[in-house]
Amino acid sequence: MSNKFWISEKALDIQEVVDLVTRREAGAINTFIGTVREFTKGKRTLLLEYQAYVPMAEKKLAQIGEEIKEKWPDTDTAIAHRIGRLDITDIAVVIAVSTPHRADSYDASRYAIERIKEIVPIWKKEYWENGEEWIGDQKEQKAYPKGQPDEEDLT
Amino acid sequence: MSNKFWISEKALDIQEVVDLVTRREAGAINTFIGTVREFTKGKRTLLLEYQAYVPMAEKKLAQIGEEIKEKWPDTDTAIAHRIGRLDITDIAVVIAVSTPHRADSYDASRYAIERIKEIVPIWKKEYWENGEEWIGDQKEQKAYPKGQPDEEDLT
Amino acid sequence: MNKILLFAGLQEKAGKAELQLEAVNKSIKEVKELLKDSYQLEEIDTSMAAVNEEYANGDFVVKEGDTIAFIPPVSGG
Amino acid sequence: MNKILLFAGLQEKAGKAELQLEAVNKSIKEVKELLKDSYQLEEIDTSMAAVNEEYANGDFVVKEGDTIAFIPPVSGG
Repeated sequence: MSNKFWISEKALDIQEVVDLVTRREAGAINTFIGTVREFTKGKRTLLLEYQAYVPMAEKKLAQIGEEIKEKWPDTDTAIAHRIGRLDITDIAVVIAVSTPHRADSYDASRYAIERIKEIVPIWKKEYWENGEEWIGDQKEQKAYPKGQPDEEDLT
Repeated sequence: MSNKFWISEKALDIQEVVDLVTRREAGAINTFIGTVREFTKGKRTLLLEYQAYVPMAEKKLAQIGEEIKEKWPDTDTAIAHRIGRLDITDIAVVIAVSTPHRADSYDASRYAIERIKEIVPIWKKEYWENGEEWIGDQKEQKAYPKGQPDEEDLT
Repeated sequence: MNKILLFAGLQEKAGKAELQLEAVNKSIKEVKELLKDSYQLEEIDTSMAAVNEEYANGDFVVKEGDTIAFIPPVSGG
Repeated sequence: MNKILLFAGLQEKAGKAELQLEAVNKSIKEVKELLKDSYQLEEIDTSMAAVNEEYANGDFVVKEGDTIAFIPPVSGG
């Protein structure tokens, strides 16, 4: 696998991810940073715990990078996702996509975060004042009634 | 004016800009980083020089932040633009927008870079092997035939 | 023999992250039924399966040494 | 008296970034004509004007002490 797609137990460094895609051919780098939000639908989160099937998650992150390269030629992508316990405002994920022109950097970065939420085996447990729960299918678009996502999600 | 919108003669620090918009209510931070690209339309750039009408440019950056707040409630924006001589891969601009949900962070960040190219008094001079030129109207959508941009660009 | 990996809610419900199971020549669908019965893992019906770190359909037939992971709806990002 | 600021290509063509001009009661359009004649600044026709750091139209009338900046098409970002 590539060293541009990884799961980390340590705090993520935005600059480190950006450096991996910085290059002379690129004029634009779009970065998406997912942070731990305190309130979701009015409910206060105390902390989060992320778990991953690490080797497969890293493969799937790299697959997203390949998909992006096919859809938007001349892009370079790096993605890091943190696991373990995270406090409010901690960074859970950093995506960086460099492209020669800016429009593609936005589109490809957006594609990456949507795909992460579809195919990468990472799970989030929310801890509230009165309980805790593993969150699933937060896109609320699919319940995987057949026990797996649709074929087109996986290829 | 705010301290979240500034023109700098020194190298920009991505983390510094991101820190300005990180907050407990936000789950998403979109960052756009404009870097100096080596080739534009097949022509090799050696270096760039940026010039700004500094006080007005900082006001206009802050105005873009206000426009974003009106269009996408509950956003927080920071923008830094560098001036002076920049080498290939150096960072010219960093935009960071934090929002509770990710879709808005992409849209607002994209809005910011487009508006910068419309209303902020900053100019770029490209140096090539065989010459140099101040670049203008790089959006190639308007030539300001009336001597100023349309009213709706400025409000 | 086969290694079975469980994650997130499945892991908590089963009380373990990993177990050994003789699943050779069984389909993923059959393995799911087996685990559902043994560990009351109803949630496995809404989980995906991965064999050797790649998603696999319910009719995939397990071979000796395959590692099978059950993947509840993901929530990264 | 009024301070006039020039930027980018305008500044290079004029050979200066700043000059003093008596522009009180003149419109921006008239100031442009004046500068065009004095400095061969044809590019000023495609430039915007800002008075005291805010964009102003061609019919804006200059007051004592106003700072007028001429802003060629911008190319930041």
